Amino acid sequence: MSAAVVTPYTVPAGLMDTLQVTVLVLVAAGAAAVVLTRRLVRQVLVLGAYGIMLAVLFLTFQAPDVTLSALTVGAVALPIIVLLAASKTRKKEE
Amino acid sequence: MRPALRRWVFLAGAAGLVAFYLWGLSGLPGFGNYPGPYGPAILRIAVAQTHATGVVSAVNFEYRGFDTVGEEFILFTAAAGTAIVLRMLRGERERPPADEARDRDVPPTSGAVRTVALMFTGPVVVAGWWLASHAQANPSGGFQGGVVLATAFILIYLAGEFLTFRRLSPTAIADAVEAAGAGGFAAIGLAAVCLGLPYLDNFLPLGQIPGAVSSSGTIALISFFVGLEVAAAFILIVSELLEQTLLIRHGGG
Amino acid sequence: MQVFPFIVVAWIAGVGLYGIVTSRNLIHQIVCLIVVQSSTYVLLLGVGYVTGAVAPYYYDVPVHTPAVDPVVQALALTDVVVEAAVTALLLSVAIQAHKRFGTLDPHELAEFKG
Amino acid sequence: MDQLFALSVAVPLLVAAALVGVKPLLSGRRRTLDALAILTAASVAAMLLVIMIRTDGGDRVYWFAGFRPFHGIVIGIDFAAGPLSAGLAALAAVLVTAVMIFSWRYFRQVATYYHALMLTFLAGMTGFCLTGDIFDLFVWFELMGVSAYALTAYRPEERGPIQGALNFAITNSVGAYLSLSGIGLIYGRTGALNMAQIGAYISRHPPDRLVAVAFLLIIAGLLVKGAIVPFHFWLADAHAVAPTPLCVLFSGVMVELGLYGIARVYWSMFGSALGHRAAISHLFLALGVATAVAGALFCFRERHIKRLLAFSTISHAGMFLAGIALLTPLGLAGTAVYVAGHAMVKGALFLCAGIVLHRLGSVNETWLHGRGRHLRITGVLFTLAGLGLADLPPFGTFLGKGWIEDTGSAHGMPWLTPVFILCAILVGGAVLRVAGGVFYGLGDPPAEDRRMAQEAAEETSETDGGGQRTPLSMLIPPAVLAALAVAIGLTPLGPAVEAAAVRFQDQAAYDATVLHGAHVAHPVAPFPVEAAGVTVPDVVTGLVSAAGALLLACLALYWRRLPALRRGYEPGTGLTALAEGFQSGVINDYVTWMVLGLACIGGVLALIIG
Repeated sequence: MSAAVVTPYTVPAGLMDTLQVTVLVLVAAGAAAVVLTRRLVRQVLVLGAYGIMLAVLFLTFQAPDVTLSALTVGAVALPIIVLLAASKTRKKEE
Repeated sequence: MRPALRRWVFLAGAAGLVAFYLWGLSGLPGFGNYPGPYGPAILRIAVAQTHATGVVSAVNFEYRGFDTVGEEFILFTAAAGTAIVLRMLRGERERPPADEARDRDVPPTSGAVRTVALMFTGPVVVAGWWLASHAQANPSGGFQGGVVLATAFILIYLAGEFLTFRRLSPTAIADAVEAAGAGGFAAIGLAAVCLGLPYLDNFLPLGQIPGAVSSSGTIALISFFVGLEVAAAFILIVSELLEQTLLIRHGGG
Repeated sequence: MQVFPFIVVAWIAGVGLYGIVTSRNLIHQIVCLIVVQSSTYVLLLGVGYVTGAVAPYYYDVPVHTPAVDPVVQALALTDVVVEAAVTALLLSVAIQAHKRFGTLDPHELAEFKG
Repeated sequence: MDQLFALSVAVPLLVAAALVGVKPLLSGRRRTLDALAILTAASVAAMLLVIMIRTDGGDRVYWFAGFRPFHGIVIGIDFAAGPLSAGLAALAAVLVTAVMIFSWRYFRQVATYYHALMLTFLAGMTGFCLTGDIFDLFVWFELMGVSAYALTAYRPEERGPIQGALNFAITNSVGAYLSLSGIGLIYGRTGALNMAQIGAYISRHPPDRLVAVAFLLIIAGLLVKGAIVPFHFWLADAHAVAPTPLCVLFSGVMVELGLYGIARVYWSMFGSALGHRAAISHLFLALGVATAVAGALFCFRERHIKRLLAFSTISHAGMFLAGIALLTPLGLAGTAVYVAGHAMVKGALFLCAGIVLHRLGSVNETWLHGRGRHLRITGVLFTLAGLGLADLPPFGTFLGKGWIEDTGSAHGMPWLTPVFILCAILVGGAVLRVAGGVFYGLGDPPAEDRRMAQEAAEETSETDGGGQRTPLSMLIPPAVLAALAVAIGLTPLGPAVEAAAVRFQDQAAYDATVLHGAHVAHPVAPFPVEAAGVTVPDVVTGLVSAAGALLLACLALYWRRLPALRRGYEPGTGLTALAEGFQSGVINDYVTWMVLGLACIGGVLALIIG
């Protein structure tokens, strides 16, 4: 089953490959950026951006369902929760 | 361990583990060559068997529905756990949020933000509802819909109406909705058992047209309950955290 | 392209673990845990991908068009929920730790080991 | 009867949801809540016991939503249970019941969520034991984990819990995600999630690298859960701070579930595909023995009673892994009996520690010295359970350990016997030292270790404490557990347990049962079946262990009164500095050790597979 299938809806292979590689590189860089951003509030923003990149990656992997989840959870809900926790713990330090 | 030493120990270990992983990758079919047979088998039978055109939903709520029961209860447990962990401690008291206090030191939410946020609330609720009720057709489902529904409540908070947010989502009601969502899912499974069928059997009529809102039997119903559960769980978690941030003050502070 | 996505998976997981190991702030550490878990989505969707196939939705595509694996997508969805749940719980524990001890540094917290 | 499979998970989940849903109605009706939770746990235990007995003649498979496999392709999720898996789940349910009864009077006030979380925890453990699907295994693993993290942090009034809960949650989550990666890899290779189907697929092919990588990653999370060196650090931190009733579950069954998971994935999926049985057996034997010895040494030096018991659990986890790693039916049967016996005595010990904490407000051995004299019944129970932990016949523990040693000797590993006896002596000696000092005031209080004293002093006010009498509802559970431990030792279970073990180890029979609905009447044992009965060596090693433990306890208690050697050295203290270095309490360190440990095991696996 190794031969690539072709359907009327198939994106040309070269285009798809380029797209996937580009987004994969972006995701890899994004992951590093999330980890290396040590300031919390800034990290939340980077995390949101990383979530969006993941969502795009999943779209290129033909997974619209997971894309939606990655957007709603990874790019919206999780950053909000982390932001709340960060702001709660920051207040004390003042 | 001292941080510098730890970093080197970790890097050595990680290098070894990654090398081991790469060594093993030779046995994995290359990217894009998924060999099956699970996926193709599902794709072959799903639409005819469940009348759901969204095969992922069919897998989530039907073929592997039992996983989803566990998953919903993970979320349920996490919401309950958040509540248990963040209970008010001795020496803590609630005070009015800064923007409601008499000596307010934050500027009021700007009119623009307020208007935009409130304007979006309605469409977001509609979008969430639509997503939760179209699991059987489109890339959507109770999970995404639930999160979007919860977002609507967060928008109300963004509009500067935290007390409204709190009033609209009192913990007891959110708890009840959450329990109804998670419990409802488990109960649908039990209903099948009561009919003498295996747990989670799709015992409802599947409808005539695959993909229509009323098609696919229990899939649509389960997706709806999942939506309830997810929305309520997220609202609970966010409101617990918001309370921590806005209302609770330690001791004299 | 044959193994590149799987190398990215190792990179994401490795970077996330590196973040956990070097972090001096619990919330930062929890965010790194999110990164570690995100590697599993990429892995799952990566192994189920079929070059040239469509997404597994037959709403406006004829039934039996070759599609990518729907099972991994269902698994990834489950995984996303698990991530959100674990993160929320961990963050609330971290908040509690900060309230109690006034710090989020794992080294300082270890002094209060009980 | 088959519906019991689904009900044993669905019922506790449904009750948990119902308890939270009608929370406002139940507030202030603590007893209703307690009764509901106890009733649910007990009925789950009953269901699982029925399953255990009914599967005696062969594994039973339950297909959710009725999706049976066609042509060997599985499209749904199954529960596939035999006596061992159902028995382990039943053990979990029995312990949850005992713990809920104990909590009746133990907690002054308790949130509704506590009961709900206990029930989801139970459902997670049950699902984990019964499932036949590798991803489903992960889901229940996570449900179990999330419930356990929340319950560990349940008492945020105290200083400790937060640290322990965080270490526990983060290390276990990292392990779980590694497991999930392994599941992804094996799925990418086989296109299947059902363990039988995966096993059938990969054993048709020569052993290959990807299978080894997937195996290591999948067991990573289970090794963490199973507290195997060097993945064990979270355990002592979590036990020290978790509410005492919860410790019973952590030590008695949750850790063992991790090891069960390893056995399950090995014998249903990887056993025949990996090949090289001898080498793999040695690898895990080494891990097990290292864990057993390290846990026993750390146990003996500990003064915080709950941490002490936690380290003894690590030591036993190592012995269990060694028993499984022998790969023989008798080894597995011995482990099963050992796990059951250990769960009972360890549960009794923790519950007694809970009573001490309830009445005296401390778990610091030094401070408590001689102060527990008036807790007569508790003292007797604690001492008896301590002897049980030291494998005194007729406690079930001696039988399990004896079988493992028998099969070890028969397969060219006679050195296993002295190692096990040594571990039992150290662990039992530590527990009996506590018993003698706290409840009978024997000897001298052990030297005050400043750090440990501080830790133990923080462990206070879990309950209202200081009651004049120990409530009966707190004494009955440990007494029943100790009695059950004796019952396990006296019941002639040998042939039945060994038959179950043979069945568990027969991968072909498991495949046929799950994939083709076959009934395999006579599973094939991988090794000649040795007789499982009470033999003279079993009794002798058990007696030697118990006597050694008593002697060691006396030595430790009267150390300073001995004429010679009495200056400058306190038994067990030499390890303190070493322990400080490893058991640092810093999550970063724990994750580092985990990665390093996995890399080492991976390297060995790579050498084995070649």
